[in-house]
Amino acid sequence: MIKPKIQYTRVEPSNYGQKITAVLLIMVLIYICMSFWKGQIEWQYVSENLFTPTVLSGVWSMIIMTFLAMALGIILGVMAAVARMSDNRVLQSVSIFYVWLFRGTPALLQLLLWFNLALIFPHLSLFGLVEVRTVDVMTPFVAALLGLGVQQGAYTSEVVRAGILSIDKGQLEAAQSIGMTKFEAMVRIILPQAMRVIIPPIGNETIGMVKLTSLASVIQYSELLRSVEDVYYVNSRVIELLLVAAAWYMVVVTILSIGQYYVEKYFSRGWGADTAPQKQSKLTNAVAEGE
Amino acid sequence: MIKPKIQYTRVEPSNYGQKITAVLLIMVLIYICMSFWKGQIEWQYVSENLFTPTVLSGVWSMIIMTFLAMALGIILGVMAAVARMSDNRVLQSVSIFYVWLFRGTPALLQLLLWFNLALIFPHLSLFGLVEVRTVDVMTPFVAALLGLGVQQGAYTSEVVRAGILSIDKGQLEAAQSIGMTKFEAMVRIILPQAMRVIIPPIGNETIGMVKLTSLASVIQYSELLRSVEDVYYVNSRVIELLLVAAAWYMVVVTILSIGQYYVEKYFSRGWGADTAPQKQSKLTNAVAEGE
Amino acid sequence: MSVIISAEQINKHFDDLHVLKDVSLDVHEGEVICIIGPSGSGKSTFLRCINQLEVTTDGIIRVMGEIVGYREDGDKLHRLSDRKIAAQRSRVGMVFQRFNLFPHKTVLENILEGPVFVQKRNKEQVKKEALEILKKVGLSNKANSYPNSLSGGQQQRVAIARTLAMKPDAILFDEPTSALDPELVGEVLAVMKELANSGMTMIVVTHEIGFCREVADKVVFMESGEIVAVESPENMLTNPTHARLKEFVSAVL
Amino acid sequence: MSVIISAEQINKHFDDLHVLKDVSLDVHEGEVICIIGPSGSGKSTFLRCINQLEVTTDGIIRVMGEIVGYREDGDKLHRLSDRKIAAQRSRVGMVFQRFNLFPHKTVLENILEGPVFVQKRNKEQVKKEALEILKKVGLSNKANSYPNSLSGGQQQRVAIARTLAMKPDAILFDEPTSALDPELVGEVLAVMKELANSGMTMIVVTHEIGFCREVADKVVFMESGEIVAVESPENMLTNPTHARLKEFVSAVL
Amino acid sequence: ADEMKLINDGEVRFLTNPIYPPMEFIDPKTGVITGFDVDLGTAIAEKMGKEALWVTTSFAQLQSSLATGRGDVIISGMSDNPKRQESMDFVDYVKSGPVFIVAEGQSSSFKSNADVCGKKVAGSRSSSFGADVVKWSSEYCEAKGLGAITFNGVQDSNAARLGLKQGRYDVVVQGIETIAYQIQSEPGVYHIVDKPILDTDVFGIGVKKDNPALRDAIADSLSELIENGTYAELLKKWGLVHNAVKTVQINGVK
Ligand SMILES: Nc1ncnc2c1ncn2[C@@H]1O[C@H](COP(=O)(O)OP(=O)(O)OP(=O)(O)O)[C@@H](O)[C@H]1O
Ligand SMILES: Nc1ncnc2c1ncn2[C@@H]1O[C@H](COP(=O)(O)OP(=O)(O)OP(=O)(O)O)[C@@H](O)[C@H]1O
Ligand SMILES: [Mg+2]
Ligand SMILES: [Mg+2]
Repeated sequence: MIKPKIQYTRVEPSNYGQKITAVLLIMVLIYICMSFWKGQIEWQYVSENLFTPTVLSGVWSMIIMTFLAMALGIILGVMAAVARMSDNRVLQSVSIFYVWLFRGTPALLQLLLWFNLALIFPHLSLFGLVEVRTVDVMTPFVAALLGLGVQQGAYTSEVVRAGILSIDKGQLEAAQSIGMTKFEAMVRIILPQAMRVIIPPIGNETIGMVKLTSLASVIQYSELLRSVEDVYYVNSRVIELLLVAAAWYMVVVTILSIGQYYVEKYFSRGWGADTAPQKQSKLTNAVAEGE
Repeated sequence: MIKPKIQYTRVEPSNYGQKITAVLLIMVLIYICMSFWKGQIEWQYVSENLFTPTVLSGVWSMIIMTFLAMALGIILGVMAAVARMSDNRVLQSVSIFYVWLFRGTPALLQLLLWFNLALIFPHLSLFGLVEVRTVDVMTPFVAALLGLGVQQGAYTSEVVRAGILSIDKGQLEAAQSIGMTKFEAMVRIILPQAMRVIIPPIGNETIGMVKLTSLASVIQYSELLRSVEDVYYVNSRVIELLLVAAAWYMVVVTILSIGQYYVEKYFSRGWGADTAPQKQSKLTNAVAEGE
Repeated sequence: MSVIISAEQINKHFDDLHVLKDVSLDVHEGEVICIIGPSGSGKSTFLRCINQLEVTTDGIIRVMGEIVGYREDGDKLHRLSDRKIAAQRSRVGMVFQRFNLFPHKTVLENILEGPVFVQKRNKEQVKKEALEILKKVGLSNKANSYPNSLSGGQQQRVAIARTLAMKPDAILFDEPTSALDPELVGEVLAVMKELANSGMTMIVVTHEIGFCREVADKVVFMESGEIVAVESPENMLTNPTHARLKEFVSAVL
Repeated sequence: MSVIISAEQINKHFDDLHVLKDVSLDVHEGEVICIIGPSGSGKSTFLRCINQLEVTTDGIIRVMGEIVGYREDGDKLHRLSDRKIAAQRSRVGMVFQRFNLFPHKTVLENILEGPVFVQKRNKEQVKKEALEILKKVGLSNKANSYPNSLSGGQQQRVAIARTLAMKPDAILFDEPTSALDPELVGEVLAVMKELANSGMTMIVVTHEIGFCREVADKVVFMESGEIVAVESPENMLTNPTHARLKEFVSAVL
Repeated sequence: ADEMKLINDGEVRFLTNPIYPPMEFIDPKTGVITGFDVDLGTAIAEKMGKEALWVTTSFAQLQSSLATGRGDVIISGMSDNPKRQESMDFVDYVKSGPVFIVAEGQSSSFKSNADVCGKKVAGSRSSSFGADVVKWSSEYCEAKGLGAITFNGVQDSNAARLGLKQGRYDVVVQGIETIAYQIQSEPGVYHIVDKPILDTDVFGIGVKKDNPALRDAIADSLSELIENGTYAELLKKWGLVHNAVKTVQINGVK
């Protein structure tokens, strides 16, 4: 029943809606930019201070602290997650308590408590061998690292746990059936796969950490915010210096986001050629890629 | 080939490891508690200040701000996520830009910028009808709400997007095949299901928000931290007052966590009796339940 | 008998991949067409094009004589709005391999969703009809259960009920039994048979050769995006004209 | 012929649910046992008990004469450590319905994982053997592919290869073909047949009656946690002694 | 002359950061702002025939709050100095001076300001104390070969005192006007080392540069208060009698 075929030309809608939104939004943007430019902001203070040594060293301290605190957080987080999922009831309880305690209090408070630990423990001793004054150990750097890292660990442990739970139970069983213990299976089979689910939220939290380091300014750790504050306490140019800080934060965060993209890509190896009919992996993919 | 059956008694291992860890950990805990007790902390300041009107009103302001900022964040977040996933390129770009900008800068900075918005826009007008001084509108309360809520929206939009992506594409297709438009399907079918994946991270972020409100103290919004600061600036009992704040934070966070549990339960209705062989829902369950 | 669905030389590309190649097919009122063919041959894509879940790259599809997705204007085809496409789509039902029931709604709510929310029909009236349909598919007692508490076979029968409640002109089935445990296949096929006997126009992609033989009016064999053979169900088994079809049928059996 | 696996009146409860009821079975060297039965009858649980993925609540299982999971001491059974149980487990291979390949490792890495990491055998030596095995299952050219780039049938053959590389005393198959597209079932069954012919001791839970008839030495029919009948594969089809078995076989066919 | 500009005609809005007892702080019992500055501001407003309204903000936000019009004047124990005079005018109202304090137990080793040389000193980083101490150190310590002071700028003077208690710092520097209050509220903890290291520090009431009429009105009111004895009375009430200025000056610090 083949009829003579009419040669139709297809006409797609011209998308006026889209074009109008575009023009409107661009106008709003220009207006905002102009207001910033004409507002009571002295732009030369921004450009002058962007690359002063004080600000640059603040940026550097911020980056260092972000990475060290995240590293500590990830180590503690994985340990807490594995403890939570072990068969040992005691370890389970400790993990739950740890997460509850450190997720429950603000970072600022934890920083202040670590920094002022000497009020509670004036001296620290190592197996009775060496005894040191707490304030000598608990420098602003160490207090910031502990305050931020230990709290991060509590958050990370939940992320890691979700990642582990997202892995099909069959993976554990397959690993066990070739003779691995539960622990070996966790380390060699489950965790590497869980990484794909874990990395995106960890990426978010690293970005969060960049900004959290700003709190360390209260305990004299001289990161970026503290550096620009030092400048504006002298010249009273608050907004201008905050914009300097904002610019640097944006730069660091943007670079981190790009880094996150590549790390994610690395951890999804083996999922790339997704042609086989494995519904489960497609699904986890989708969750994971929702960065 | 049935052999005579020996009646064996099974002996489970006595779990020395577990018991030893338990005893050790309890000893450490007791030691820490005792140190706190004997340390240079004047406990009567803690108990005295726990229920003073200043502190209680701080707690109340913190709770109000948490809920309002989260509400604003969720509204903005859902809008941004839907915009990001729409077919309209302009909306997509706006959404991406929004998320990039507000995730990239610290909350503290955003608060300060909102609070000082008058430096850039001295007056605000509503369609040229009413004109008001920006500082009259931008009270500490409004600035805190905008600063925290708008930033939260950027984070929430990513959570919502991940939730939407986690829903099987078949759901959209089934909804379309009974005559829904993409938008209707999103609202009636996809989002309600995505809630199960969205709620747990939102729970985390609400807890984060409780603590984030402490930043609003810099712009004189009188939440909890600000209230205890007011007290310790006068009596110099910093650690004691911080412990008061910590106690309140723990209480609020714990209550929220319990609330989160019930909300999650509500949104998993229909997934409860998980007996049917639907691998996909079992999996998302596992991800979701990793609170 | 009038033509319900007609595909006229449709083509579909996914980027460089040419998935459907000049596929033409007419489905008449009350006809049951079975489509068989190896994996990746484009069976699902064909159904999805009919239901506009995919947009064809060339050729036209008509349902009840009306071109889908476009408004005809001389030799120009203007793309319809989302809302209009949705309305067209609701006139052809679709049953999916993986059921795709809405897990957050009960069985009854799943069935009411289309007629009440989309078609804006009277809720009480639809409810009565829905219970009727549920009875027909043998699930009267499950109206208030959630889908995930049902077996796969029960879920698929609910999916069929959901489609029926829309009063479609035709129903497309995409491998409706291949996600089911072997023991559960029978109950779904039984419902489909009854449906066919009641005169519903159906296109069924399936590997159940037995079902084809018993119910189909025509069997369409697809391979690499082309309709290679259209056979009567009797010939397909005993005396297929096409060599590849012969090979395929004996492999699947 | 020696007994490789013997189950002696084992019972398994999940809380209140009594899933295995006094199940006893001896499997001799080189024997192929097929287990069939309706969904939920405890077939998977039985295999999982043998491989200690579940702990029995009563009764004992021996592999090569050694009680699994426990050390015998007079009339007492002392639970073994995780490490020892893992070692016992590696002596019986297991092939799962959903393949369970490690998606982050290549095919070759999947196969090497057990022998190299667990059994600490020489990597180069094992690699040679692994390539040999891959050749046997017809996948020499896929050694460096990732599992998700393979079809289901190929994945299942890799899973079999992974198990073989462990040089197990017996292999348990839990519905190895029921997650596969119909066209892909054949290639996996072919590998399993060859394995059976080569003298491997196997327990196969399956719905493929054809395979049972051709390869099995005994067919075990389970229902509600009990072994209801043990038949020769010939009798099962033509003249089953048990009424329920007859019913089941004709339903599945 | 220019007309006096106020945000709302009948009231003077005072910007202040109430964390600095006894100058301004929140009374923990009532939750109400109080202190010397508060009393003085209220009196000045009264003299001008206006209502006094208190707007609190952090110290770093005072200047921008003045610029954005959240308040008409700043009165918050803010030192008058030439840098700040670039963005506002000051009506000087109280003398101050940074003074060293140590923990009571250390009092024997800190007999005079010279003993502070070579030690770790902490002070609020948003104040001018840091610059003062460094300058003093180079003039008095290093010049005499006594070793430079290392200055730690901390969050506020509270944090400095907290560090002092833990032995993190040897000495705290803070305004002479506040130390009496601290010693009274924490008896037996602190010891004042010596006289203030500077006697030229003056607190000023800040007014926007484009509002000279308001500045002059405040200066006039303050002069009247000094003359009629109200000023002296308030100083006495808050234990600040040594901090009195003789006459009102505008931008007195050069
Ligand atoms: N969204 C898509 N993007 C790109 N390629 C696609 C898409 N959907 C399908 N294809 C490809 O189109 C071809 C036909 O797919 P289709 O699903 O229609 O086959 P099928 O006959 O239904 O196979 P099966 O029996 O496996 O369901 C395949 O090669 C497939 O990979
Ligand atoms: N972990 C578990 N917890 C509780 N009940 C379980 C568990 N695993 C299995 N069961 C129950 O035990 C019974 C036997 O299950 P099993 O999986 O062994 O059946 P089967 O014969 O393999 O069925 P199928 O053909 O569907 O795979 C079922 O009723 C099942 O619901
Ligand atoms: Mg298909
Ligand atoms: Mg099973």
